[in-house]
Formats: sequence, structure tokens, C-alpha cells
Amino acid sequence: MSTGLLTVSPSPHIHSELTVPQIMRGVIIAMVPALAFSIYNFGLGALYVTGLAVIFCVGIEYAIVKYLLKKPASIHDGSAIITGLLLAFNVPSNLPWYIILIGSAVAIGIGKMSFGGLGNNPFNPALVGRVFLLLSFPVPMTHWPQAGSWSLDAVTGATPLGILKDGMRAGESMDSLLNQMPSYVDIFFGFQGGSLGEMSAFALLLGLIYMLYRKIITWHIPVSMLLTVVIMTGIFWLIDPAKFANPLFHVLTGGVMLGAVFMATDYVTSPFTHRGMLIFGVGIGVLTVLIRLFGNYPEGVSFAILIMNAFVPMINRYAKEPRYGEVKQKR
Amino acid sequence: MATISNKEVFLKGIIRENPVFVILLGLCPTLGVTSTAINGLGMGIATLFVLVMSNVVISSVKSLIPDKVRIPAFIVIIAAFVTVVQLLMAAYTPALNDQLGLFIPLIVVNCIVLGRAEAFASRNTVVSSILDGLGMGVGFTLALTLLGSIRELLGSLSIFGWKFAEADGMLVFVLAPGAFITLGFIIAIMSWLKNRNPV
Amino acid sequence: MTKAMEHIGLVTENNNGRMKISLVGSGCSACHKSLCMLGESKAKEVVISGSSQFKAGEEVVVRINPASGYTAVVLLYLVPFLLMLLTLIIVLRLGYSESSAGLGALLILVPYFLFLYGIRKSFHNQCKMEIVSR
Amino acid sequence: MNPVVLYTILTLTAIGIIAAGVIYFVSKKFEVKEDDRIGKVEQVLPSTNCGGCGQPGCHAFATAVVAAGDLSELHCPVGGNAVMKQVAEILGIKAVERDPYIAVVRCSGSFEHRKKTNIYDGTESCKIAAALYSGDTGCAYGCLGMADCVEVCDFEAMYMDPKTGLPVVIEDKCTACNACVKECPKGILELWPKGKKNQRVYVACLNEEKGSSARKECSVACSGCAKCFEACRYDAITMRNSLAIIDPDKCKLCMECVDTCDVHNIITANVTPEKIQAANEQRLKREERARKKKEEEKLAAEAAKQQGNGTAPQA
Amino acid sequence: MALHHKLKTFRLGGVHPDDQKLSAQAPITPLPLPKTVTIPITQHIGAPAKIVVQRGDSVKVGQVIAVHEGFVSSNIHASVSGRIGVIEETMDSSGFKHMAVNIRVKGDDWMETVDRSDTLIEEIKLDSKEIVACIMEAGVVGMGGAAFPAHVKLSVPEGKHVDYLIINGVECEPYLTADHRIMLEKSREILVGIKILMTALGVKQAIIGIEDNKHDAVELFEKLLQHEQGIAVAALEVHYPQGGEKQLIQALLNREVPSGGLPSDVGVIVHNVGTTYAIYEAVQKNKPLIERVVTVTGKSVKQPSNFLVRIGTPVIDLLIAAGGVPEDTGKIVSGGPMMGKAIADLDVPIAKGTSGILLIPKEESTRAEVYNCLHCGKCIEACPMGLEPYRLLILSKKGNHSRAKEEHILDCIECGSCSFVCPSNRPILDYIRLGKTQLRKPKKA
Amino acid sequence: MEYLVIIISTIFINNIVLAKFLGICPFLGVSKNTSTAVGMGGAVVFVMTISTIMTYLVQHYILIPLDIAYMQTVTYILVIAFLVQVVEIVLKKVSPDLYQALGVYLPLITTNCTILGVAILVIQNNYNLFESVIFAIGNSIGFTLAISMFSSLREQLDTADLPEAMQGIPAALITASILSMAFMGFAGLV
Amino acid sequence: MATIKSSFVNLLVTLTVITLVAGLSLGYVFQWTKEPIAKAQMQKQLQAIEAVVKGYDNNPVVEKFKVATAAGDSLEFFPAKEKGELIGMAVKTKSSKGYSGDIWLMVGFSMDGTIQNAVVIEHKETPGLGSKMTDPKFLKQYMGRNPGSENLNVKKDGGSVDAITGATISSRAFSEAVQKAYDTFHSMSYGNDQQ
Ligand SMILES: Cc1cc2nc3c(=O)[nH]c(=O)nc-3n(C[C@H](O)[C@H](O)[C@H](O)COP(=O)(O)O)c2cc1C
Ligand SMILES: Cc1cc2nc3c(=O)[nH]c(=O)nc-3n(C[C@H](O)[C@H](O)[C@H](O)COP(=O)(O)O)c2cc1C
Ligand SMILES: Cc1cc2nc3c(=O)[nH]c(=O)nc-3n(C[C@H](O)[C@H](O)[C@H](O)COP(=O)(O)O)c2cc1C
Ligand SMILES: Cc1cc2nc3c(=O)[nH]c(=O)nc-3n(C[C@H](O)[C@H](O)[C@H](O)CO)c2cc1C
Ligand code: SF4
Ligand code: SF4
Ligand code: SF4
Ligand code: SF4
Ligand code: FES
Repeated sequence: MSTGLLTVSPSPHIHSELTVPQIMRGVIIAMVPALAFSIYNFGLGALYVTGLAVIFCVGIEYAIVKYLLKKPASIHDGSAIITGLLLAFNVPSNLPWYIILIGSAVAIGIGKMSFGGLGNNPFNPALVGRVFLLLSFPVPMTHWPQAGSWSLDAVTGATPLGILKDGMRAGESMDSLLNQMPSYVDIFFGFQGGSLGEMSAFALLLGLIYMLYRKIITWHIPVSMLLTVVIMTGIFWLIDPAKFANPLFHVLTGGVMLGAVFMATDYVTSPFTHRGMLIFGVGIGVLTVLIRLFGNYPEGVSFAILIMNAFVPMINRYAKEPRYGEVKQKR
Repeated sequence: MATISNKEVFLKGIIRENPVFVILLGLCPTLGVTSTAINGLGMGIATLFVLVMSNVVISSVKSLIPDKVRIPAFIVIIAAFVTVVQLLMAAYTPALNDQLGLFIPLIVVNCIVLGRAEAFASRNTVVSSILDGLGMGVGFTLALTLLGSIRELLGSLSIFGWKFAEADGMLVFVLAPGAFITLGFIIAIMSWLKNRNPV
Repeated sequence: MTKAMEHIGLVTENNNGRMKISLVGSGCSACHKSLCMLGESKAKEVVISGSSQFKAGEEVVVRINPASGYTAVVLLYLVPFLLMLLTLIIVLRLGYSESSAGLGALLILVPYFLFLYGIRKSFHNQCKMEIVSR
Repeated sequence: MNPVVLYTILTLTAIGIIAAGVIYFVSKKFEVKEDDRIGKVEQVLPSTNCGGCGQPGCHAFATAVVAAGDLSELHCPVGGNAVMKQVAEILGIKAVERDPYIAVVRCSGSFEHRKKTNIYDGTESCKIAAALYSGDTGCAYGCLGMADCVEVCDFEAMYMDPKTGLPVVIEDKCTACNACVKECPKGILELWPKGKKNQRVYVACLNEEKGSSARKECSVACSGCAKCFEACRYDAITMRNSLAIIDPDKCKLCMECVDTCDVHNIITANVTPEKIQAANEQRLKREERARKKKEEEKLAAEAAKQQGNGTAPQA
Repeated sequence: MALHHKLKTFRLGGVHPDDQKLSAQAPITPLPLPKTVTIPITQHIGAPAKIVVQRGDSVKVGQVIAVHEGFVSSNIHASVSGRIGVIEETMDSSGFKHMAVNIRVKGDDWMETVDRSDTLIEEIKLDSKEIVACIMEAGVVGMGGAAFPAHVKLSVPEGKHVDYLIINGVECEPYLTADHRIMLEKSREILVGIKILMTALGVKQAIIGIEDNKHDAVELFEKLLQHEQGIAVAALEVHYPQGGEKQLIQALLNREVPSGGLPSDVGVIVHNVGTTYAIYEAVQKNKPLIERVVTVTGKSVKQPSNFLVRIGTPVIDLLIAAGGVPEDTGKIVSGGPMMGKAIADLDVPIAKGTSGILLIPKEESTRAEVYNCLHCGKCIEACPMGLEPYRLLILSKKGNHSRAKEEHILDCIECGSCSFVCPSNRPILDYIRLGKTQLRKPKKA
Repeated sequence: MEYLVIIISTIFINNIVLAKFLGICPFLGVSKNTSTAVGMGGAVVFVMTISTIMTYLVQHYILIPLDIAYMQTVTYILVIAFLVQVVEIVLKKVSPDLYQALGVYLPLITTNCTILGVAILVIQNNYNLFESVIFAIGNSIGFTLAISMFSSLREQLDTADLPEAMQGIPAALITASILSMAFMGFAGLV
Repeated sequence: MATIKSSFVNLLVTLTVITLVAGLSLGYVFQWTKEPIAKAQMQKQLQAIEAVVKGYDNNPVVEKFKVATAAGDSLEFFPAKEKGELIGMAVKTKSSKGYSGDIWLMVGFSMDGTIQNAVVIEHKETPGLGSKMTDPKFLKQYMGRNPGSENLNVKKDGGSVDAITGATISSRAFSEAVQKAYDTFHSMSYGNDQQ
């Protein structure tokens, strides 16, 4: 009577729509505006760097899984593409190919696969790659093509944050430095120097809204992180506007937006619970501001996220949501 | 311990029981000084000297030392040799001495040295203790030199100070993170090889 | 944070309920490769009196409330450390030489530990260890 | 003497003496001795840390042995008697011999014998499947075939036979550590004495259902027909819940039960077919003899009766 | 009084599966008598009942065939009349083999004591003790899923004070509509049942909790309750697993049952609407629990239906009545898709706790590819008990059961929300169940 | 302010484990129990402070006046060994119960090259007594931070299915490397 | 193994003997290496001095003296004399503005204030980056120039020195140290004849 053998499995027998490849696809879609903008801004260089990074990341993951680990292929989950994209988003658009190759190899090989691949890495792979490159090739990694320069060997220059930090060191005044910068509107839409994907706060916000709408991420990390940056820089700015730039400047420049939207929110390397996420976001904010304002580096988001990544297991252990029955019991 | 030939006593420290890659002892100097091949070699030789000398002395006086003061007595002996090395290096290889800095006196707490004294020299004859010390020391030296070479190679595109390409290397390898990465991957490769063709 | 800390131990002696238990895998006995070193005892041992139902060679689990671990760290390490720091600051502030400050800091520990010695009985109940069989 | 040398000597000696005093005091008052016999014992142990001895690891076992000073309750199955003898020597106590054991698989319901009645699609784990239902064949007692036991074996002494779907124990590698026995949710694995010349006999079935229903599910199920029970001359076989159970301690490896089983469910190891054949023949002969004897007796009895009938009046 | 200005729901977690109530409009129809029934003696939580009949005996509908052994156990009655067949271990819908009594049906011959009329009897003649005894005699068990003997729940232990009765009409599982139909068709009887329960428990207040996707039932009860004192109906947001009693108590009364505790620890007793109806029949009509409403449903089922089925009827009979087994059936679930059990063959009998039979098409019946845990936290977000399912999976997989216990694995209500949402398709609940069984298993010496 | 500089520098910028490579053995061998690692911090602070004070006094009031500063290594190691022993005896005598609780609580205590390293660094950096103590405190906090961060990371790694060759020390070293990269972000932060 | 019993006297005696022997031998090793060590240290400074000033016949290290700077600390001056006459000065100077840690330089001045040469004695800058300030290519920019009359800052700060690529900070620190040496040198009223 029945049509062949029945399947038996433990409950539940249905599953929600959202699966890993779909989530990853969603994130990639969310990155499209930022990518499109950077191509508009930097031209082929952006496309070249992004393309290479994605190809390298996916290829390296494929090779490692196939030849070293000898496990079933894993690239179809799409996470390597994200890593490639975000690595590219974090570097200048005129990076030579071999540096991109090294960066991808480090991101995937060291940052991800040596821990067992998707889901197991304690640190954000793209950032591991990025920081490795920054420490290894400080010169190419800190010379950005100017926005709007389309050719591959465009004039390089510093980011607004770099100008600020260097200028302050050389003893110039805050006002004159801020006057050298593009207007806030330009900065907001992304007409500034910097890494490939970090320039346009606008494009990144579009991505954020999309991911929130698709319920891929929750608001906790981006909001707590951005708020912390605003509050911290705001406090310093109020104390001494001649020494510290204003919060708006800090939020719109550098990688804060990119970090808050795409990098701090990486599931794998952020806490599980909403409480944990808030702590995590605040931690990144604080560290970012400290490094920006007082450290050698003009930019601190990457380091801040990596450092907070290291705290994630600890946060997971202590920042638990109250269980059912727990609150009432205590009373 | 069954009887092991002298040759084996010497050889085991080099690969099978390599103090750095297999037993994982004395990692502080291993990581700390190996930014160049020369430094690794220098540190290795300094440790080798202390190892052999203290093994000799300890194995020859072992029966005169009561059990309870074994450790302090060993420490005094080892520390004395470390001081000798320090003095000699300051006198004859001042540049290297500056480079290795803190890690020379730290030989005294290097787990290998005391570990060998405790585990081997205090129970074996002078001759095999010398061989043991030599084996471990050579193993340690080789490990440090290898580590130093790799880091120098990748970090500054040079080897033993000889620069073979004008460009800059991957700076990170001469910095602290590079030390951890290099050692991590060497150990991983060792264990991978071991798993592939188990002895 | 109410989880009990547990340690596997082996009963090495049982004198009418006074049991010596050597903690397995604690301290440097866990990796005997390493001899780091000095004052470190190779295996940790605890003495627990009370139940006599375990005999030598038997494996047990020693359970302790982590709170008493914290208490121990605080009283044995943190408080004396703070005392030393305080003494140092005060003596230096008063204008004495570094030698007197240093010696003072070391010596302040004597009365403190004497005091602890005086009240040692009061910890008896606080640091209860339980033994559970495996 | 040069002052530097003098000062050196003085400081060092002073510190040395203080240290000596302190250390003496320490060792007197405050000693945590690790019996060095523990180290020695540990050196002869196999260092597999498998836990087969019931202790968390080899070091713990060594400590336990030294502390107990008696080997009657502690045994390292992996090292076996040889190692335990060495241990006993180190401690200067009497060694206690134990028969070597091996794990046996007590199910013979391979794919061809047991039809699948459904498809399992949960996590590949016998334990999880066992918590869900009786299994993907009709037999509620048989092996689930998801290799929990293989995974848990530290010695790579097991593999799943892809043809039968049942685990196989590799004789030379199994150390009788008990890990698989503890792991199997169906109790399929059992430690069994390795036997003289590594020969052993056991029933590879645990099905307790009555014959007819058992056979419906699995063509080689033990139906509880009790033929083997009858064949055994040493009372080594008992019947319980329609299942034959061999007591390894009583079994004399005569092999006579083996061929009585309709479904060849009594498994032998390292026994040549010739021996089984011989045993079988012997059994048949014996049975023949018994039958004859019985018949004779019967005849005799009848004869006696007849005779009695015939002769009694005469007497 | 209605309480639905803003729909209530529970505090933590929960998911929103597609509700798929295909059979919501299908009235309850009695299933034709089967040829044979198989009645397992373990249809309830607690000790199996003791069989008191023998092969070959003739029985009448409603006759006791197995009596409860001990307090936490339940009587089993013949659901049909006929002759007792084999008594042997049979696969039941729990997935395990249990002793069961087979009856070959002959006629439909009821015990004379049973009142088979339709008349509504409102007057409650018995007192609390007698009601409980009557329910016990009738073998009523919880029909919301757990099949916990009802008389045990009603015997509130000394020292505990119960002040609320909650009637669980939530039916939060997708697909199932049995409770919905009972509420629509037997609302008056349920009301009497509630009063019986209130009498038995001596409580003054009762709430019927119904999810708002059964708005017709809410309105019906609102109307009926206009003149009732102490009984209210509450519409609840549609939110799985609202029907879990702990969640329901939280949603309705904002009380939380302590870990390891029972609803009675916070002064509440929860009963399912089906149970309430069965209690009405047991007390007012002297009818034991021998039949129940079962939903037969599924995307490709021809006529999704709600049948009134004799206990012990084989599943196949229901399927035939609902239009046959569709070609593409890959999995058959007894119960709802979130908590139900997949059954291995079609001869499995309907038991007291079987609320529905769900047919899942082949393409939806196998699990998708499993990835590593992404640490997305969605399982934590979804867990109505506020647990950390991903961690429980790891601990249980690693065999670290004592740690899992410290992480409150035993609080898990096995609702399946975590496995449902996990984007990596991790078999979270599989391992949690494993961990729970390992913990409950008495330790081997 | 100066003291703050020392503290920040020793904890973050020149973290004793991640940048100075001292105490690697316990760093890699530390138990996976995070709360134990934090507890160890308390012990390290005490032992490091007391031994720094002690060696400082020895250096400035014995070795330098006697002009035998070259004896640093020998005397320091003896003094530290002696001190650690004394501390253990004293603690045990003073409160056997607390001492036992400690024994169960902390799997390992503290002696390793960090102690000697800090004692020597203090002299190399020409610190005065108070600066030395601050330096010791900063370093012990840095050590605790690194080690407790690490123990929780290791615990998590334990649940991941690492490639076989990476299991254990290699993965730990890679983690340490990334941590150390991340900490380089603090460069210049004083 | 240990055949001696652990009695108190034995412990005392063994340890005493060991420390005695150790002390004695160490003392002598020290005596023996004292000279070479001192020589090595002297050599190091002499080498640096030799690299930055030329043509002296005295031992500048023996004649070194300290001069207070404007900032309140002091620098070591090594006078280079030919036949007793001051022909140049090596100044050991430092900057704390480096990328990581202090940078120590030896700067050699002619008596007119021109820089003969400068070398880095000690630095902790990033190898391959800041460390390039030891390259002759970078150092050459300072040779033969007079900080009194030229702006020897990096170009970014309006000076005339090309900073090392990617290491402006180190370059800037180098310039600062040179300037400090010059200023102090100048404050001794050397190099005045230049104006
Ligand atoms: C996750 C979960 C979901 C449940 N959903 C329902 C439900 O929708 N309807 C229901 O009546 N009982 C449901 N139950 C069962 C209730 O928790 C509870 O056992 C029942 O309402 C008690 O009534 P009873 O004893 O009359 O069955 C659910 C239980 C769990 C654990
Ligand atoms: C300095 C030191 C180094 C250690 N090194 C190792 C090691 O290399 N391998 C190891 O397995 N245990 C080592 N241990 C033992 C560990 O501290 C610890 O006992 C072990 O990781 C068990 O921890 P757990 O009980 O939290 O799992 C070392 C201990 C110390 C004190
Ligand atoms: C790992 C690393 C090491 C660095 N080391 C130095 C250094 O030693 N000296 C220096 O001046 N800049 C160093 N920098 C570079 C500075 O951060 C920054 O790039 C500097 O301001 C150079 O700017 P420039 O391109 O204008 O020269 C380093 C950067 C990195 C990433
Ligand atoms: C919301 C979200 C953010 C992500 N961000 C990153 C990222 O910053 N860097 C990265 O390498 N991968 C990122 N991924 C991809 C993936 O999670 C990552 O490669 C894992 O860390 C690999 O294990 C992201 C994925 C999601 C869903
Ligand atoms: S023997 Fe047991 S554990 Fe092994 S595959 Fe069969 S059922 Fe699974
Ligand atoms: S087969 Fe079983 S008993 Fe034998 S070694 Fe493997 S796990 Fe142990
Ligand atoms: S099944 Fe258990 S762990 Fe999972 S969501 Fe439900 S209650 Fe939480
Ligand atoms: S829902 Fe799945 S992937 Fe997400 S945290 Fe839970 S177990 Fe991990
Ligand atoms: S802790 Fe530094 S070498 Fe072991």
C-alpha cells in the first residue's frame, strides 16, 4: 500500500527557511551597494582587487579542503566569498596581486581552515588577513588611491584619519586639519580616501538595513558599537575640541561603519546572546576609540574587533540570557 | 629504562624527542630570540653549553647529593654555568649578547636544562649524560636555527644576515606574531608527517 | 557561578576517615614532561576527614565550592599583596629609604600571616570539600 | 683572596645555607611525596590512556595500584598479564593472572538476513537511533549498524563490514578495553574470554522473542529451539526468554553444539571446519549411540516386559 | 470575559512555523469500526497496566482489559467489542515494542453502564474525591501529548495550593486541528468539564487559552462565558510552543514554573481541551477513554480530516478514510511536525495520546545538509526555556553529561524550536534527547 | 601618570606573554578552566610582587655594594626558589584549610620564567623600588589577562573539529599569534 | 641513586660545598672575563665614535663628559682630539619619539657644527621599516650639513630630509635626536664660528 519504505527521524520534522548558504547569499547581496560604490569611486582597481581576493579565497579554501583535509568540498556555503569580499573591502584598491594572494592565504589558511573551517574559527578570517597584511606590508597597506581616481596607478594619499593623526603629530591645529577634509556629506556618501569598501557609510547602511530586514543579523552589535564610538569620541571632543575630532567625523570615517555592519556581526566570531552582543559591541567601540585617539595607528577597528573576538568565549560563558523560571525563582 | 645505546641517547634529542618540536619545552627562548637565524644559532649554542656542562657535573656528583637538596643543588650548578656563559658572551660576542639579552640568564629556568638534569643526568653515567646533553642541545640548536632561518627568510628575505633580495619581506615574521605562527606550523607539519607514516 | 569545581583524585591513604587524596592531573603531574619547577610539588594532595567509605586506591571526585577557592586566593594572595603595596606606598611617602620600604613591605606579612594563623580554625567550615565516588 | 671572589663565595654560601635550612624544613614538614614506584609502574604500562582499567588514565592507574598495594581489583586489560606481572614485580607483590578477553559481536543479522522496514534519517548514531525507536529492521534487539562502537575504539580494532552492516572486531588489535561494550546501546558487544588457542563459541543473537516472530524479522534469529541446549554435555548452555546463552566459563570448546543450530547462529572463532565437523560427527555418533542405547533399552525393557510376561508365571 | 486587547504570549524564545491548519474546517466524523484493534498497555506515562484478560476472552466496549499498577498508571479499556486475540509485544506509535492486546472486532456491544446519549448533563453530582476516582477508573490521561494520567494531576499533594486551572486550547503545532474541532463542536461539554475540574481541584478561577488563529473558537467561548463566573477565555498570539504548559502559564498568568518543578508549584494545573472533554464524558456519562479525535493531514492528503477514532485502530484505517496514502509520502508522523514521532509502519495503533497523523511528502522528509555551528545564536533566541541549545548539543555529544546537567539540559521541553531554526541544520534536539536519556539512566555499577 | 604608563605598557603593548615571550609554558599548558586561570592571577600578582621586592633589595643592597652584580642570575634564582618554598610552607602552616582549597582550585601555581624575567627586567630598566613593584603588578595582570583569555579560547577550540595536525599546541600557537597581532594594535598607546 | 642520607648536617654540608665551589669558580671566571668585557664595551663605543668623527688620536671614551640639555637631561660628549687639540665631538643622543622605544644615536660634529656622520647605536624600531634609518642611504642626508643653518627635519615637517618610506615617525625621531645633539653642542658655544 505505501510507497516504499518510510523515513524515520527524530522530531522536529520541519525546518525554517533560513539555511547557511541562504544567509551567506544574503550577506553578499548586502555588500553589493558598497562594492558598486567602490567601483564607481576607484574604477577597475576596485574590481580587480575584489575579484582577485574572492577568487583566491575560494580557490584556497577549495584546495585546502580537497588536498590537505581530504574532506567533502565546503565552498558552496559561500562563506569564503564573503571573506574574500571583506578582505578586499579592507585594503587599498591598488594592492599588487601577490599581496592579495598572501592576504587571502592567511585569511583562509590561518584564520579559518587551521581551526577546522566555517564555524570553528575564533577570529574573523578577513581581519586576520587584513591585520597580517598591515603588519607585513605597512607601506602598500597605508597608501590609498584618492577617491575618484580611475586608473590603476593613481596618486596615493592618506585617509582622513591618517591626515588627522599625522597632522596632530606634526603639531598642526585641529581646525586647519578638518578644513583639509572633504565635507561631511561627501564623507557620508563616500567621497574620501580609504580602503575599498569602507568609504561610503551610506552604502554600508543600505546593507545593514537589508540584513536587518532579512533577519540575518540583529541590531545589537552595530548599534552598541556605533553608539559607543559616538559617546566616547563625544566625551573627548567635549573635553578638548582642539585635540580630538568630533563624533560625526569618527563615525563616518575609517572602517567603523564597515566593521559595525559586516565584520563585528560575523556570527562565528561574535557572542551568541543579545546581552553578549551588547558587551561585544561596546568593547569594540571602546577599543577602537582608544587606539584611534591614543595609539600609533590612525585606525583601530580591525584590532579592536580581533581583540574582542578573543573575549567572545568568555562573554559567552558569562553573558547568558535568563532562563525560564530563573528570574522568578530568585525573587 | 631498558638499556639504550649511546648512539640512541644522542640521537633521540634531535628528532624523536626534540625538545622544542616534540616535548615543547623551553618555548620562551625559542620564540623570543629567533627573529634571525644567527640569534637562534647563538642561543642554541649557549644552551647547549649549559646543558652539557651541567649534565656532566650533575652526573658526576649525583651520588654525593642528598635527595632533598637535589633541586637546589642543581639550580646552583646550572645557574653557575649560565653565569659563565653570560660572562663569556659579554666578553667575546658582545653584539650577540645584546641581541639575546634577557634570554641568556633565562636559560637557568629553561625547562629543558633542569628537566634533563632531573630526568637524565641524575640517574645516568657521565658519558651518557654528556651524550644526552649534546643530543638535546643539538636538537634545541637545530630547532632554533630552523625557526630563525624561516623567520628571517620570510621576514627580511635574508638568511644568516645575507640578503638575497632587495625587497622587504613579510615584516610580521620578525615580529612576535611571526614567532608563534612559524612554530605552530612547524609543529603541525611534524605531527602531520608523523600521522601519515607512523613509526 | 554555583558550579562546583571537581577534581578527580585517588585515595592514597585512609586512616580511620582521615583520607589522603592525591589529585590526579593537577599541577605538573599532568604533564610530567615539564619540570617547571622549583617549589612546585609534583602532585597535589589534600587531606579530608569525615567519610571512611573509600579505601586506598579507589578513585573519587573531590568537589569544592569555587567560592572557597576564591576566598583562598583572596586571603592567601591578594590581601597580602595589597598589604605589601600599601606598606610600600606609605613608607615611601613618609620619606624613608627604599630599603626600609622594601623590608617593611616584606615584614608586614609576618603579622598578617600570624593573624591568619590565629583565626585559621574559622575557615574550617567554609572550605568544605566533599568526596563523591565516581 | 680577591674581594670579588670572596664576596661571591660569601653571598652564595649564605644563600645556599639558608636554602638548605628551608628546604630541610620543607621536606620534613611538608612533603608531597610522589612515590617513585608510580613512575616505574607507569613506564611499563601501555600509555594508551584508554580507561579500560576503570581509571581515568595510565597515570591514575599507576597511582591507584601503588596506593592499593594489591592487584586483585586492578587490571590493565590492554597490557594483559605480561604487563601486570611486571607491575607486580615492581611493587613486590603477587601478580594476579586473568584470562585475556576479547570483544565479540552478538548479532548476525546482516543486511541479507534482516530486511529494512524503514529508513532512518536522524543523526548517524546508534545511541540516538536507539533512543528514538526499536530500529530500522523489525528486530528490536539487533545491531543498528551506525558504528558508535567503531568510533569509540581507541585501538582501531573494529570496522564496519559494508557487506553485512555489522561491526567486526579485529582479533589482534582488540585489547578488551570495554569501551565498545559500554558504548553500544543495544548491548551487542560483550567481552568474552579469548579462549584456549583463541578459540571461542558464542551465540550471535540477542533476540528474546519467540521463535516464529523472531524469524519473521531476521532469518538468522535464535528461535529458542533449544537444540544446542540439548547438545551440550557440560551444561554450559541455558535457555532464557527463547534465547540460548552460553556460559563461557563452563564451555569446554567441544564444538558439538555448533552444527545443531538451524541458522548457524552459534559462532566459532579460530576453529577449523574440520574440528566442527569432527565434533558434529562425534555428537551424531553419540546421539546415535544414545538413541540406539535408548532403543535398546526400550527394546530391552519391552523384552523384559515381554519376558516378564512370559516368564513370571514360571518363576 | 475576553482579554484580547493586546494578545498575550510568553516571554522567551519561540518560533513561527507556517501553521498549515488544512483540516480546520473538517468536522469531526466517526471513523467506521476497524476489523481489529491493537491496544498497547503502555499508553501513558508511568507503570504499564496489568493485563486482566486472556486470549480468547470476549469483551465489550468499555470493559477493563488492563488495570493500573500503582498510582501513576492508568486503566485500559476495550475500545471495541469482540474476542481477544494475541497478546504480544507490538510496535506502537512510540517507536518501541510494548505489550499490546489484540481484539478482533465483532459487533459494537457496549458496557451497559455507559451513557451513550448526546444529552448535555450539566449538574455535577460528585464531590472532589469521587470525581478523581471516577476519572481514574475511566483511564483518562492527558491528551495534549504527554499522556500523563489525569487523576494524578488532580491529586494535588499536601501543602501545595492551586488557585488556577488553565485549559490548554492552544494547539500550537502546525497542521493539527483536533483540539480546535473539539472546542467548536463540544464547547458546552468542555465547559461542564471545566466545572468538574474546578470542583475536583477546589479552584475558583479557570482560563481557557486559545491561539488567535482559532478565532472562531475564541468567539464561541466568549459568548458562552458571558454569564459564567470565574472562567475566562484568552486569545493568544500565534507563537510556537505556546501550548507547552510552562509557556502557557507564563503567557496567561506571568508565573514561571521553577526548574524541575511542576505547574502546581506555582498554583496552576493545566489540562488540554480534549482531556477536559474526556473528563466530562467520564464523570457525567460514565464513559471510559476509548476513543479520541485524531487529525489526519498533510500537504498531499486528499481529504484532511478530523476523525473520532477508537483507541487501537491501526493508522492505515485512518489513512484510507482520508483518501488513501498519497504516492509521494515519505514520512508519517504521529503527532505534529514539531514534536511528533515518525512512525515506521502503518499498522501502528492509535493511542490515547495520538492527536494527529501527518503525512510528509518525500522531498520534505529528509534532512538537509548539516554544517558546523555558526554561532549565530538563533537557537538561543528560539529556545522558550532560555537554554543554550548549541552548548547542550556539544556537551551531550562529548558525553559530558554532568556539565550538560549544570547547563539545565533537563529543563528542555523538547519543543524542537532550536533544531527548527538552526541554519546549519544541526541535530540539536537529537543530542539533547540523548543527553537527557543518559542522565536519567541509572548509573551502571 | 608615569605609573599608568608602566601599567598600560606592560599589560597591553608589551604584554609579557604575547610580546615579550615569557611564561609561554604555562600559557600553553594552562588548564582549560577559565575561572581557575583568573584565580591564578591572584597568585601571580603576589608571588611576582614579593619576589620583585626581594630581588630588588638583593640587587641594590648586596650585589651592587659588593660589586658583584654579575652574580645576578645565580642569586636571583636562588632567592626566588627559596621564596617560593617559604611561601608554600607559610601558607600551609597559616591556614591548612585555605591551602587545601587552593590546591583543588589552582592546578598549578606560578614559578616560571616570568618571575625571573621580571626581576631582571626591573634592573635593566633602571626602575626604582616603587616603579619595579608597579612593573611587576602590570606584568602579572598582563599575564593573567593573556592566560585567562587564552583558556577560554582553548575551551572553545576544544569543541571545534580541528584538522588533526592542528590539534592541541599548533592551534594554540596560531591563536596566540593572532592574539599577538591584535595586541599590536595597542602600539603607541601611552 | 642518591646514596647520602638527607640529614640536616649533610644537607648543610653539601649545599655549602656546592655553593663554595660554584662561588669560587665563578669568581675566577669573572676575574678572567672582566678585562675582555670592559674592552668589548669600550670597543662598542669607540666603534661608534670612529664612525662619526675622524682623525683623532686620543681615547674619547676616557675623556667623555656629560652636558645638560635644555630639556633637563644630559647627553654624553666624547671629545676627539688630535695632539691635544679638540677637532671634533661625538655626541651620544637619543629621541623618545620613535615608533617603539628610544632611539640612541651617535652624532659626530666638526667644531664648526657640521655633521661629519651619524650612526644609530640602539633602536627598537620595526625591522625592515624604521630600522632602515641605519641604512647609509638615509644617513647620507645628514652628512656634511649643519643643523644650525639648515632645516634637517623631514620634508613633511618643512625640512629637507627625505623620510624613509612608511617610517616618517622614525625619521622624524632621528632628526629630533640630531637636532637635540646639535642644540646641546651649540649651547656649549661650540660651532659658533659658523655664523
Ligand atoms: C512544546 C510543547 C508543546 C505543546 N503544545 C501543546 C498544545 O498545543 N496543546 C496542548 O493541549 N498541549 C500541548 N502540550 C502539552 C502541555 O504541555 C501539557 O502537557 C498539556 O496541556 C497538559 O494537559 P493534559 O494533561 O490534559 O494533556 C505541549 C507540550 C510541549 C512540551
Ligand atoms: C608549565 C606547564 C606546562 C604544561 N604543559 C602541558 C603540555 O604541554 N601538555 C599537556 O597536556 N599538559 C600540560 N600541562 C598540564 C596542564 O596544566 C593541565 O593540567 C592540563 O591541560 C589539563 O587541564 P584540564 O583539566 O583543564 O583539561 C602543563 C602544565 C604546566 C604547569
Ligand atoms: C607593523 C608596523 C610597523 C611600523 N613601524 C614603523 C616604524 O618603525 N617607524 C615608522 O616611522 N613607522 C612605522 N610604521 C608605520 C606607521 O604606522 C605609519 O605608516 C607612519 O606614519 C608612516 O607614514 P608615512 O607613509 O608618511 O611615512 C609601522 C607600521 C606598521 C603597520
Ligand atoms: C553577518 C555575517 C558577517 C560576516 N562577516 C564576515 C567577516 O567579517 N569576515 C569573514 O571572513 N567572514 C565573514 N562572514 C562569513 C563567515 O561567517 C566567515 O567566513 C566565518 O567566520 C568562517 O568560519 C560573515 C557572515 C555573516 C553571516
Ligand atoms: S554493535 Fe551496537 S554500537 Fe556497534 S553498530 Fe551495532 S548497535 Fe551500534
Ligand atoms: S574492540 Fe572494543 S574492547 Fe576491543 S579494543 Fe576496541 S573498544 Fe576495546
Ligand atoms: S528543544 Fe529544548 S533546547 Fe531546543 S528550543 Fe526547545 S526547550 Fe530549548
Ligand atoms: S542555531 Fe545552529 S548554527 Fe546557530 S548557534 Fe544554534 S546550533 Fe549554532
Ligand atoms: S615558561 Fe618560559 S621557558 Fe617555560
